[in-house]
Amino acid sequence: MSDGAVSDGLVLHLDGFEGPLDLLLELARGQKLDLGKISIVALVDQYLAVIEGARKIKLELAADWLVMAAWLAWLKSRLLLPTGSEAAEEGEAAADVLAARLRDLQAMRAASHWLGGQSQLGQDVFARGAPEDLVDTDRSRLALDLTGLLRAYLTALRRGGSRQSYRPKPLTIWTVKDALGRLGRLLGSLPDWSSLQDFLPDSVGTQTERRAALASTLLAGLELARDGGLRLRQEQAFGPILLRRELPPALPQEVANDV
Amino acid sequence: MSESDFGEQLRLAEALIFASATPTGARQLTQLLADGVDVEAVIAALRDRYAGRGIEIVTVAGGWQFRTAPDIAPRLRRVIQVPRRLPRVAMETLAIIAYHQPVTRPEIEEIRGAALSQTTLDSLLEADLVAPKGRKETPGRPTLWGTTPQFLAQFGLPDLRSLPPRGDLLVDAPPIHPPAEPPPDEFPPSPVSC
Amino acid sequence: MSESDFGEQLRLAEALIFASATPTGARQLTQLLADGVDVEAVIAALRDRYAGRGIEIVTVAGGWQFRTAPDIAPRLRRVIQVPRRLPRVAMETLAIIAYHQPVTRPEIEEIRGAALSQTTLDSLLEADLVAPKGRKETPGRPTLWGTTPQFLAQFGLPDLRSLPPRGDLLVDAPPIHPPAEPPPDEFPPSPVSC
Repeated sequence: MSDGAVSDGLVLHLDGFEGPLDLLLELARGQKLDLGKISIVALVDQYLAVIEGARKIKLELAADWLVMAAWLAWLKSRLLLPTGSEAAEEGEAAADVLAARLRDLQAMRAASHWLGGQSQLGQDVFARGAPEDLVDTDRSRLALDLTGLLRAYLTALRRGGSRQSYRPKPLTIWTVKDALGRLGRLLGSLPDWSSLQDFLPDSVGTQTERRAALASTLLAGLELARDGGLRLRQEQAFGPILLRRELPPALPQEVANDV
Repeated sequence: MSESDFGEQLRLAEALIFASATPTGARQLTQLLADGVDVEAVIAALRDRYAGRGIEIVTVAGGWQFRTAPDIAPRLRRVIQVPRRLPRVAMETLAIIAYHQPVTRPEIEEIRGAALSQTTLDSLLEADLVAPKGRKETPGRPTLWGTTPQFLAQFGLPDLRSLPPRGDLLVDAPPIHPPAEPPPDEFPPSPVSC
Repeated sequence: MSESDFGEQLRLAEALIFASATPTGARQLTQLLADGVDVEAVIAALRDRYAGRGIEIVTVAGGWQFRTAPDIAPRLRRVIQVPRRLPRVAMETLAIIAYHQPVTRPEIEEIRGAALSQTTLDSLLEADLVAPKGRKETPGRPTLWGTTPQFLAQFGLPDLRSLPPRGDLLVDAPPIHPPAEPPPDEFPPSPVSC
């Protein structure tokens, strides 16, 4: 992208440019005029000439080069209109934008150049090659937080739980079997009629458990009655259920009242 | 060699020793300095120049190097605390001990569903986070473990009752194994006095 | 403060700046030095002491650092391995990021009028000269890029304000239009302090 290449025009190698804007900037500088008084129209002509020349050499030309060419052609048509018309003002505004973009790029080129001229660390100046680390790290303390503890606990429980076979919660219900045992033990010591309630376990807590125990004890009583081990009796509906050990068969007169 | 030339050699040697990542040897200096310059004389002059200053030239394996003056180094030293994290296994074990204390090692293993290494328990003991709390009166009389006051301090807890209740943690109530005896269903399990 | 005490403060400051891998800030020095010691005066005295020597104190990236004198670079490069310089494209991209930060990749491409290759961005990132600075709240939320403290250190800049004003860069190329009305995409949006 030397000046020579640009002035030759037709033998320009576009590959050397970083895009249409780069070429435009180079052309603008090639005018060797005060950049402030550069003619946008002349610039457009030059660009279009270069692109035309390049197309003669290689037909494939990147789209952005052609898009820029089309846009510049449009811009030129606007700039050539008599001043004052709406289209002409549109063109001037567009020329302003182009000029601003070129100025920006030019400024960045200059900035890049300025940076490149600085004494670069590791290139032109060197810092200490073996800096001394005067920092001691004390790792004796522990970093602990409650969230971590809880997370760890849940992880442990989940893992532990997943490896265990399912064990149902032990029943606290007073079963028929329990009632049978208790009835068997207590019945002998009660010679007369006793209420079913008397055979409930002492430790049963909630009301539900108490009712369940009552049902179990009744079932156990019926079971024993069927086997002839005891007798049950209820005077009226929902009245207390009484039970008694089966007496020797010498006294059968109460059978009629048996449940 | 003129005095100003020698001064220039000093500048070069000083810069190279400064910029080198490793000690600068005589061979490197010879390569850099003008022909015929006495390397030892250059070093001696530099040593003089830095005498009594904050930095000095020392002879180390393979050459010369700048070092902070020994009397100053301790004053520049800064201690940065970088707290360690507990390994995951230790954290889990600690959590189980905290929530199930007093608890035996086999019980911890059953809850975690994994074996507990002595190293893990040792690390918790060493950090003074757990301590033995007597023995369980079962065959083998295994040691019971509980947390320490240091545990509370580390987690910023006033007491063990300040641990979030297990019920708040376990919405989906994963199956917690019921120990042989009725489990302490409500939590916290008999906060051990610390 | 007596002269010998001030000398001791010089030694301390010298040692700290010398030992550090990165520029030493005023705050670090204040912490180290005796109460009431004027840090700027200490630095000035150190600067005098190293004037004309092989190493010197420079103000860079928000602090002070010892560096080799620029004039002996050509000699040092014969014995010290230096990395390759950044290619022109990378330098231009870096300049655009420095002046327009925070800036998105499409904006960089717009200014250069050319696509920005991944290699270029990678090389700047790898050299720790640029870093992502959040995202722009526009469709696609593109990453915003800015320079790093390493950028300042590498180019010997005390801060981003030390970059030459854009106007000064264009002395050879005065504005095409009278600057009365700024063009739509005006420049530079005040270099952000790092």
